[in-house]
Amino acid sequence: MPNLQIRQAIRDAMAEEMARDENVFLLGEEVGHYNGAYKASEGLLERFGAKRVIDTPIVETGFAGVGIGAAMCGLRPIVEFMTFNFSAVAFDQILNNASKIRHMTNGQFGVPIVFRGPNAAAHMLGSTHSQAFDPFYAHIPGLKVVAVATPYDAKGLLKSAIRDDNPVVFLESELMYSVRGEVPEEEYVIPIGKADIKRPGKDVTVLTWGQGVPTALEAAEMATRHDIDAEVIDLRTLRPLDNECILESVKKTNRCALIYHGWPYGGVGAELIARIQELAFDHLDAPVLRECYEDVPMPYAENLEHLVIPSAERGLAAILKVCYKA
Amino acid sequence: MPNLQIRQAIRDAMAEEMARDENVFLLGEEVGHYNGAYKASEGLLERFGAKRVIDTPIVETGFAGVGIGAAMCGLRPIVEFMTFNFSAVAFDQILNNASKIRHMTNGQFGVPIVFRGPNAAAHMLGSTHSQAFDPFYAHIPGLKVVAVATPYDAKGLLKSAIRDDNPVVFLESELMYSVRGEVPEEEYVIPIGKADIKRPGKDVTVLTWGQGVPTALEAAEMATRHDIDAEVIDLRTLRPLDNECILESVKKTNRCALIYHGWPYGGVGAELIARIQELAFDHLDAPVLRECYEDVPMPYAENLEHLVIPSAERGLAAILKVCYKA
Amino acid sequence: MNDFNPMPPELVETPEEFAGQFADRDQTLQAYREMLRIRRFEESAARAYTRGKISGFLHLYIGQEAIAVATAQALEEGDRVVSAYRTHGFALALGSDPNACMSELYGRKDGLVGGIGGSMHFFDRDKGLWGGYAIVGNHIPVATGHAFASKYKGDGRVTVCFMGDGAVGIGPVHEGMTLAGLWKLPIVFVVENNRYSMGTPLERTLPVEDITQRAAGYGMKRDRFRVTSVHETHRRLKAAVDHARKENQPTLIEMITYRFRGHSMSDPAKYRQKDEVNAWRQQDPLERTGRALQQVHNMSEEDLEALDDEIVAEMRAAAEFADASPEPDPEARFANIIV
Amino acid sequence: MNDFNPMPPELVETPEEFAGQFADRDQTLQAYREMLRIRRFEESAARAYTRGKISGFLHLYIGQEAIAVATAQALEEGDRVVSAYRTHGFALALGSDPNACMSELYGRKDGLVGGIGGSMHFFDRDKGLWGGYAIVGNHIPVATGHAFASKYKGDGRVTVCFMGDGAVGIGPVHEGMTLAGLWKLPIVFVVENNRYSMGTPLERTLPVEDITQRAAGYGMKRDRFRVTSVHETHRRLKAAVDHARKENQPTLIEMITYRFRGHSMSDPAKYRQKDEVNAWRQQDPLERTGRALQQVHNMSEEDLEALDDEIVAEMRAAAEFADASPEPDPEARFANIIV
Ligand SMILES: Cc1ncc(C[n+]2csc(CCOP(=O)(O)OP(=O)(O)O)c2C)c(N)n1
Ligand SMILES: Cc1ncc(C[n+]2csc(CCOP(=O)(O)OP(=O)(O)O)c2C)c(N)n1
Ligand SMILES: [Mg+2]
Ligand SMILES: [Mg+2]
Repeated sequence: MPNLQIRQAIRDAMAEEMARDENVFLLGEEVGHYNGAYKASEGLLERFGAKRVIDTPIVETGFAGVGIGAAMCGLRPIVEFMTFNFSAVAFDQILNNASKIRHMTNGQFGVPIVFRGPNAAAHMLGSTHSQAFDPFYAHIPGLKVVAVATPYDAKGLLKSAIRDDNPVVFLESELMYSVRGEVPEEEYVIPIGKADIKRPGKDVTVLTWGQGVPTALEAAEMATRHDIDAEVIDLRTLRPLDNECILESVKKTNRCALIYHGWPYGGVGAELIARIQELAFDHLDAPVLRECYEDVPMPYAENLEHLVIPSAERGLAAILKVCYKA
Repeated sequence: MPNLQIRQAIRDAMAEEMARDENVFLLGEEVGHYNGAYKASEGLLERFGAKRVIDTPIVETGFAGVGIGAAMCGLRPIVEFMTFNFSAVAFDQILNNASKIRHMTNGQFGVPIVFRGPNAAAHMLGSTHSQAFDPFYAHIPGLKVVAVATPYDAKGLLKSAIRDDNPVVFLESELMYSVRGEVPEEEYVIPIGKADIKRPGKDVTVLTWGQGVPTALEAAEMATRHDIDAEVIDLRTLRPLDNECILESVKKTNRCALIYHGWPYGGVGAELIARIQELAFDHLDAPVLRECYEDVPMPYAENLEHLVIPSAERGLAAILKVCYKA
Repeated sequence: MNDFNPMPPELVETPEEFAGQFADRDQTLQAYREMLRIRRFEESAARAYTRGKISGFLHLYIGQEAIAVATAQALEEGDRVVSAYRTHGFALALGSDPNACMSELYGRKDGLVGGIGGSMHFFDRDKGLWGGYAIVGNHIPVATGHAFASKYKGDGRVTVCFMGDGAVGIGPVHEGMTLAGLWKLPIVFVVENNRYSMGTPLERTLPVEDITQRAAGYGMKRDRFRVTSVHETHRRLKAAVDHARKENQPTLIEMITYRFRGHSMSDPAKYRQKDEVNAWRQQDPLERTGRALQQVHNMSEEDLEALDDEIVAEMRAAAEFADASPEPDPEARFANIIV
Repeated sequence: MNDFNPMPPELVETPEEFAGQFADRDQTLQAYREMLRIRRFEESAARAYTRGKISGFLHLYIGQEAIAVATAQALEEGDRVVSAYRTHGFALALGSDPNACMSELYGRKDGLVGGIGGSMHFFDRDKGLWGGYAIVGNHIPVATGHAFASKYKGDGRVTVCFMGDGAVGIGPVHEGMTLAGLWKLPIVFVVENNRYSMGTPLERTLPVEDITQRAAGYGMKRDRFRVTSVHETHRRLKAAVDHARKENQPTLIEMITYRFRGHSMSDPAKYRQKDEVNAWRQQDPLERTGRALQQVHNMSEEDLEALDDEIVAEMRAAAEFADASPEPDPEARFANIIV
C-alpha cells in the first residue's frame, strides 16, 4: 500500500472527488497558485484549473458565504480555512447559514459543503493562532464535525464529507500534516459517525481525537509499564458521536480518561463525560478525567506552551488516576 | 423596597455606574433615541447625553471592537447587543481581542468591558433569533460570563460587571425583562462567581440559570407533590462556576438535574456534569440528567417551539428520574 | 454625525412626465394590482398579528411594494431574489401562493416553509425566492455564492440581492461585494433605502449619504434613484440585470423609498414626525399609480374599488386558509436535520 | 480577475528632485540609521530563526522600513500606532529596546510582552506601540476604539492604524472605517500595499487597483503614493495626522511599498519573478537614502560602513541578550488571566 502523508491523503481525497463530480470545487486563501499554506492542495490548480481551484482574498465570511450560496445551487464546495482560527470571523455564516438552512427552509435547500483546515495549537504561534474550534462547532445542530489523525482516516473521511449532503466541519492538524501511514490504492470511504479503536485494551478507555491521538497512544504505551492495558479510541467524528463504540468500551473497562487538544470548559470533552456518566453510570468505577489544555490562552514561549499542552506524561497521570494507581 | 422590572434594574445599574464613573458609557443599536430595543436603557440618553449613550449603525464587529479599543484606553464601555444572536458576527472580537488582550500583552493593557443583551429563545423568533450563546462564551478563558434571572441579581451583578477589570459577557432574557422583584433602594453589588440558592431543599439539586430559573422553580414546586424537596441553584455566574456551592449541595442531596435554556451538546450543562462527577463521584446516587432544548434549530411554529423548549413538566420528569421515582 | 434631509426629494415632473411613467394601461393596471395585493396581504397580516394569530417579528413592506413588483417583472425564470426579513412583498410579486405565505406567518403546516421559518425566513424556490435571511447582511455572501454558481455552471441566471440602508456598514456586505466585483459575477445588489434602520435615521448610520459611492471601490457600476413607479424602477433595474446576464458584471443600485409602518409590528415609530411621513405618503407609488389609472386611463373610482374588493377578498381568504391550516406535525422539528 | 502591473511605478525624478528629498543632512542620516537598525535587527532575527532560536511565524519588514521610521517622526508623545503582525519595524522606530524586541522573538522573560506574545503580538505601551494583532483586519475596529477614546476624553491624541493590501476586503476593516468616518474620529488608516498577501498578488484580491477609491464611501480624505523616502512619507503622513488631530477627521492613505523577503520565514516566495524583485530593489528607500548620503552629502562608503558596523553590533548584542534571557517563569502562563 502506498505510504502517504496526511496532507497527501487529503489532497488525494479532494482530487478523486473533483475528478468524480464536477460540482466539487475548492476555494480558500492560497489554495491554488501557492498549493495551500500547508501544501494540502498541491497540484490541484494545475490539474483542475482556476475555475475549480480558487484563490480567494482574505474574506472568510465572504468565501464561506459564497460556498454556502453555491452549495444551495447544487455545487459541492470545499472551503479551506488556512487555519480554523480564521473561521472565527466567519462564525456567523457557519452558525446561522450553513447549519440552519436545510431545517429553516423546510428542506427546500441543502448545504452540502465541507469546511476544512488545521485546528488546535501548532508550535509557538501564540494565543490567536493556536485555538481549537471543535467545542464551538460540535455544539451546533445541523453540522457534522470530523477530526482526523491518520492518512487513512483523513482520506476516507474527507471523501465521505464531500459526498455528505450536510455541512461538515473537517478538522486537520498543522502538526500532523507530515504524519505518514498506509493508504489503499483502491477507492474507499469511511462513514462519518464511526469511532475507531486505535489500540484495543481492557483496563481503561482513553478517548481522544485529532492531535490528541498520538499523545494518547503514547500515554497508553507508557501505561503498560504500570500493568495497565488501555484501550485508545479515536473518536474521528465529534458530531454525531459514536455512543455505541464509546459505551461498549467503557462498560468493558469501567474506567475512562480523555486526552485531547483543547480547553477544558464544556466542549467535546465535557459532552463525552456527560454522556458516559448518564449512559454507563453503574459501570463506572472512577470518575472520568480529562487532560487537555490548561485553562489559559496559549502563550508563545516554548516552555509555557509546553506546560499548557497535555503531554503523554500528563495523559499517563490521568490514566493512573482513573485506575486508582496514582 | 422598590419593586422593579428586570429592565429597570438593568437601567438603574447602568445609570448609577455612569453617574459614579464618567469613563462608563453605553453603545449599541437603538440604545439612545429608541431607549433600547427592549427599553433597558430608557431615559439614559436624556440623562447622560449623546456622548455617553451612543446609537451605532448595525456593525457589531465594529462597535464591539470600538468598545475593546476604548477599554484599552481606560474607558469602561457597556456594549449592548440587541440580542446575543447578533454577537455571532462579532465573535472574533470577543474571542480574539476581548478575552486575550490582557494575557497576550502581558498585562500592558486590560479590557474592562461589558457585553450585555438578551440571550436564548424568546417567542416564535425562528432559529436565527433564538440562540443561547453561553456555551460559546463560557468556554473561553479570559472572559467572565454572567446570566441573570431576577431584578435584584441583575442590578447587583451588572454593577459588579461594569466595575470588573475583565471582559464580562452579561446575559439577560427578552422573555424576562418584565419580571418584577424587590430591589434595595441603597447601593449594593453582588460578587461575580457566586451562585444563589433560589429554593433550598434536601432531596435533589437542580442547577439552572437565566431563563431556566422560573422553569426549574416550577418543576421543583411540582416535585413537592411527589414528596421531593428540591434545592434549586441559580448559577448566576457561568464562568467562573461556583464549584463550592454546587458541590456542597450535591454532596448533601446526592442527586442532580439540570434545567436550562440551550442546546445539549457540550456547553455549561455538560461542564457542570463533568465537574460534579469528577468532584462528587462517590456522593452521586444517580447520573446527573439535563433537560434543555432538543438538539434541533429552533422552529418558528408555536407548537414546535413549545416542544423544543424544556417545560416544567420535562424538568419534573428529570427530577423524578434522578430520584428514581420515574 | 451628518445632517441629512428626512424629507423626500421633491418630485418635479410635468403632467406629461407623470403620464409618461404610466403610459401603458395594462402594465399600469397590472403594477397597481400587484402592489395592492402586497399591501392588502400585509394589512391582513397586521390585523392577524394584533389579534394574536401571528407572533414573533413581522416586518411590513408597506410603501416599498413597487420595488418587489418591478423586480419580478425584471427577472426571467430561474433567476433569483435574495433578501432580508422584509420579504412578503417579494414572495407575492414572484407568484408565491398567498395562502402559503399567510400560513407561514401563522406558523402552520401549509406555510411556505412548513411553519418552520416564519415571516423572517420566507423561501420559495420554484418562484425564485431564495430567502428570507434575518441576520443583517449575512445573505450578501450567500447571494454572491448563487451568482458564483451561475457563472460556474454557465446557466445564464441572474441573482438580485436586496438589503436595507442599515445593512451597508456591516462586514459581510463588504466581503460579498468585494468578491462579486473581483470575480465579475452576475448579480445586482439593491439597497432599499427606506431612510431608517429600526428607529435610526440615515444620519446616524451613513458617513456619506450616497451609498453608491462605494461602488467605485468594488469596480461595479452604480445607479441611484427615487422609487416613484413600477415602470421606472423596472427600467433601471432591468438595465442592471441585463448587464449582469450579458456581461457578468455586478451593479450596485440604491433605491430611495419609505416604509409607512414601524420597523416591525412592535415598533410604534415615534421617531418620525407626522409631516415627514405625510410628505412621503404624497409620493406613495401605489397611490400615484392609482391616480394615474384614474387621470391618465380614465378608470373610475368604482373600477378601482372593485379591484380592491377582489384583492381584499383574496387576502381575507388567505387569512382564513391559514387559520384553518393545521399546526405542523410534531415530528416536523426533526425533519431536515441530522439528530 | 484584473491585470495589474507587478513592476514598480517608474521613478521619474531629476537629480535635483532626488537631492530635494534628502536635502537635510541630519534628517537624512537619522532616517538612514533608523531604517538600517530595523533591517539589521530583522536580518539578525532571520538568522536566529534559521538556527532554531526563534519559532512560530516571523514576518519581516525588510523593504518597508521607511514607513515605520516616517511614522515615528510624524507622531507626538501619547499618539498610537496599531498594526498587524509585521511590527518589528514600528517597535524599533518608536524606540522600543532591541533587547526586549529580540527577547520577545526568542520567547523569553525579558521580551516586550514577557515572551507571551511572540513576533505577531508586539505591544509597547510606553513607546506608543499599541499592537501587534494577528487576525487579519481585526485591529481596525480596536484602533478605531482608541481614536474614539481620544475624542471622548478630548486628549488630543492621534491613532495611526496600519494594515496590509490583503486586509482591505475583510469586514472588520469596513466596519471600523465606517465608524471612523461616521463619528469623525482622530485616526489615520494606512494601507501598506506591498503588492502581496502571502503568495497572492493584488490582481487576485482587489477589484480595483486604487484602494483609496473606498475613502469616498466613508467620507474620508485620501492619499496614495509610492514610498521612496522617509522624508516624503513623513510629509504626506504628517498632513493626515494633523488633519486628525486638529479637525477630528480620518484619512485613508495607501502607501505603495514592497517586501523583499517572503511573507514569513517559512515562505520561499517562489511566486515572484527575479526581475520584479530586482526592479523594486532598485528603488529600495534604504538604498536610496544611502546613495543620497554619499551623492548629496558627500559621506564616504567608509562612513556608512562604520555606521553599519555599529548597528550590526547593536543587533548582535540584542541577539546575545535574548539568548541569555531566561525562559518566562512557569507561573507566567497564569498571570493576567482569571483562572
Ligand atoms: C447583525 C444584526 N444586528 C442587528 C439585527 C437587528 N435588526 C434587525 S432589522 C434591523 C434594522 C435594519 O435596517 P435596514 O437594513 O435599513 O432594513 P429595513 O428594516 O429598513 O428594511 C436591526 C438592527 C440583526 N437582525 N442582525
Ligand atoms: C482572518 C485571517 N485570515 C487569514 C490569515 C492568515 N494570513 C496571515 S497574513 C496573511 C496575508 C496578509 O497580507 P497583507 O494584508 O497584504 O499583509 P502583508 O503580510 O503583506 O504585510 C494571511 C492570509 C489571518 N491571519 N487572519
Ligand atoms: Mg432601512
Ligand atoms: Mg501585503
